[in-house]
Amino acid sequence: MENRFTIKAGEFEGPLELLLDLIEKRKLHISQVSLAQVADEYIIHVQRLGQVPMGDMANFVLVASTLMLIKSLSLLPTLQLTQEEKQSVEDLERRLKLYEKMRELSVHIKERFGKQILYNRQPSKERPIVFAPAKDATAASLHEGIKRVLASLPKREAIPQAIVRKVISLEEVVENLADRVQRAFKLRFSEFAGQYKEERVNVIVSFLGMLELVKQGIINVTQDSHFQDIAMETTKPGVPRY
Amino acid sequence: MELDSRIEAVLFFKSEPVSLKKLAEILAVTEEAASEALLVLENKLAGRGIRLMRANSEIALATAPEAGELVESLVKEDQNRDLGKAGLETLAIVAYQGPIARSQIDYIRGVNSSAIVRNLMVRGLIERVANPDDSRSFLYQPTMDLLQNLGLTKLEQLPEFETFKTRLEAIAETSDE
Amino acid sequence: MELDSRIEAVLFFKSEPVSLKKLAEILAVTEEAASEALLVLENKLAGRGIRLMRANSEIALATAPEAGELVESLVKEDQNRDLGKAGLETLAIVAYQGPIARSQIDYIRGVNSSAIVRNLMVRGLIERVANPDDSRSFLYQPTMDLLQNLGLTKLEQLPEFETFKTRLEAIAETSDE
Repeated sequence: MENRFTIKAGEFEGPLELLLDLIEKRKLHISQVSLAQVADEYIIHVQRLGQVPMGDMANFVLVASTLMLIKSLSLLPTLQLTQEEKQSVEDLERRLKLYEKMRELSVHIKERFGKQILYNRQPSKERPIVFAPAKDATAASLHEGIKRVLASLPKREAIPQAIVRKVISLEEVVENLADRVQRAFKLRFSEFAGQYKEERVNVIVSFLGMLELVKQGIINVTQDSHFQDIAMETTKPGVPRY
Repeated sequence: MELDSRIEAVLFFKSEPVSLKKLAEILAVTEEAASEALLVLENKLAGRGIRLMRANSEIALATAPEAGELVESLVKEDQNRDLGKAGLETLAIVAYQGPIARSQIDYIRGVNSSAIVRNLMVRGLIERVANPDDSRSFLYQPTMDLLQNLGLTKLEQLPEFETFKTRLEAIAETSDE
Repeated sequence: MELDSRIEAVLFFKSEPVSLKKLAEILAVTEEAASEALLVLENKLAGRGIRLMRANSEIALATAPEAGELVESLVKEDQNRDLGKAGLETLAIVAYQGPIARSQIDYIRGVNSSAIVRNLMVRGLIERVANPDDSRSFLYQPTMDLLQNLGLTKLEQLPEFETFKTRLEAIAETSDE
């Protein structure tokens, strides 16, 4: 029997949480500029994550790839983004703001929870227990009941197919992005004149290395999926999209 | 908060008679002060659905005598009510896996079961026994009355008893991790 | 006896949340009449030791928040008050945005929330209801127990409730596309 839900709901830091922490640490507001600034640091964190369930790792990598897009754009503003890429950039920014709001609101819960409790009446020990059988309680209905209980136990959650597909296609996306940045970089190389030239070149070279790391991360994730026996369920509505 | 309101809160929560001495102690006031506040509370409750009852220097809140008929109909209704899906499932867990702790029932069902368990107890379908492993907690088991009512002489006669008992045990164990 | 007093008697006797529909049925009045009488009762209880609570069109009586500390001293078993970061976030999402689908909770938090959602359900702080738009799926909403733990008699008393209810809904919609 699957008892995966016994995994403790520990203090697992998610991708949005990590990203927001990095931005807040630098006392920045959420924007494409600040996202570009923390991209490298985010990826270093993700590389160090170690054992994270496949589904969650996919979420980290998806965010990483969007950050790479944002960073590419900040380095080479002339880089053309596809409609889908533009959308995932906007989506990440919006979600991060939404998450930030909820995190702020959770302070109200924290401040109040358990501080001034409203109590119900205690079960009375005075009330005499009078045996009152229920018409619907029979050996057969209890048998049905226990079957229902066992059937509704949580199953091991399948990783939504859409996420797996997205991660796999990401491999190509990152490769493609690396190509595009490299090409745009060569094209524009002459434009990087002046005293900041060297600095700029260094930034882009290290960025390309970073892209390689993201790619490796993606390959890891997709390989994991080959070893795991993933039950491919139909995608539920509202699956996160980056 | 006024003393009479604080007394009201304590009596409401307690659901059983409390002596004047004990009440004064809880509220950290003299018995005289508590007595006076009780008079205030008594006045405020006049005409309301809840009244202050006193007998042999024990004090309690109770439904107003005028609501007697209403309350009686509630008692009857409670006693004849069907258990429904959630009630049956909870009773089934206790029947197949009892004696079992409430925390394990909650864990198996995936929802908090305190209200349902209380209801099953009041109806005499399940009963609470001391937990041999932990004197501070209780376990729940089906009553003899329930067995008889189901037409069984022992629980093992429930359909597929052994199968489900084993399966539930495996799940309940994981809840202790 | 006035309707509001009769309601008070019923809620006191029941000791658990009763739906408005059920309450009207018990008292043989329309839901509108019951609603009006509830307002009267709510006013009468202002400043008293017990309060009227509402959550998800269920109604109950509970001790006043101001008496929280006093009553707490009478409670024997220890309560687990540690929610953790994930629990706090998820409760905030459900409290300010509920009823909300699990997929939307996941979307806002950026991680799979099934374990923490289950944990909060077992603790009785959130509950699952059928999704009116899709009978195969569920929505999660705060329970009366959660409100009681937050010291509120209704959800609307949460700080910034109105502001964020609407504002965030507009953003959350995007996850439905």
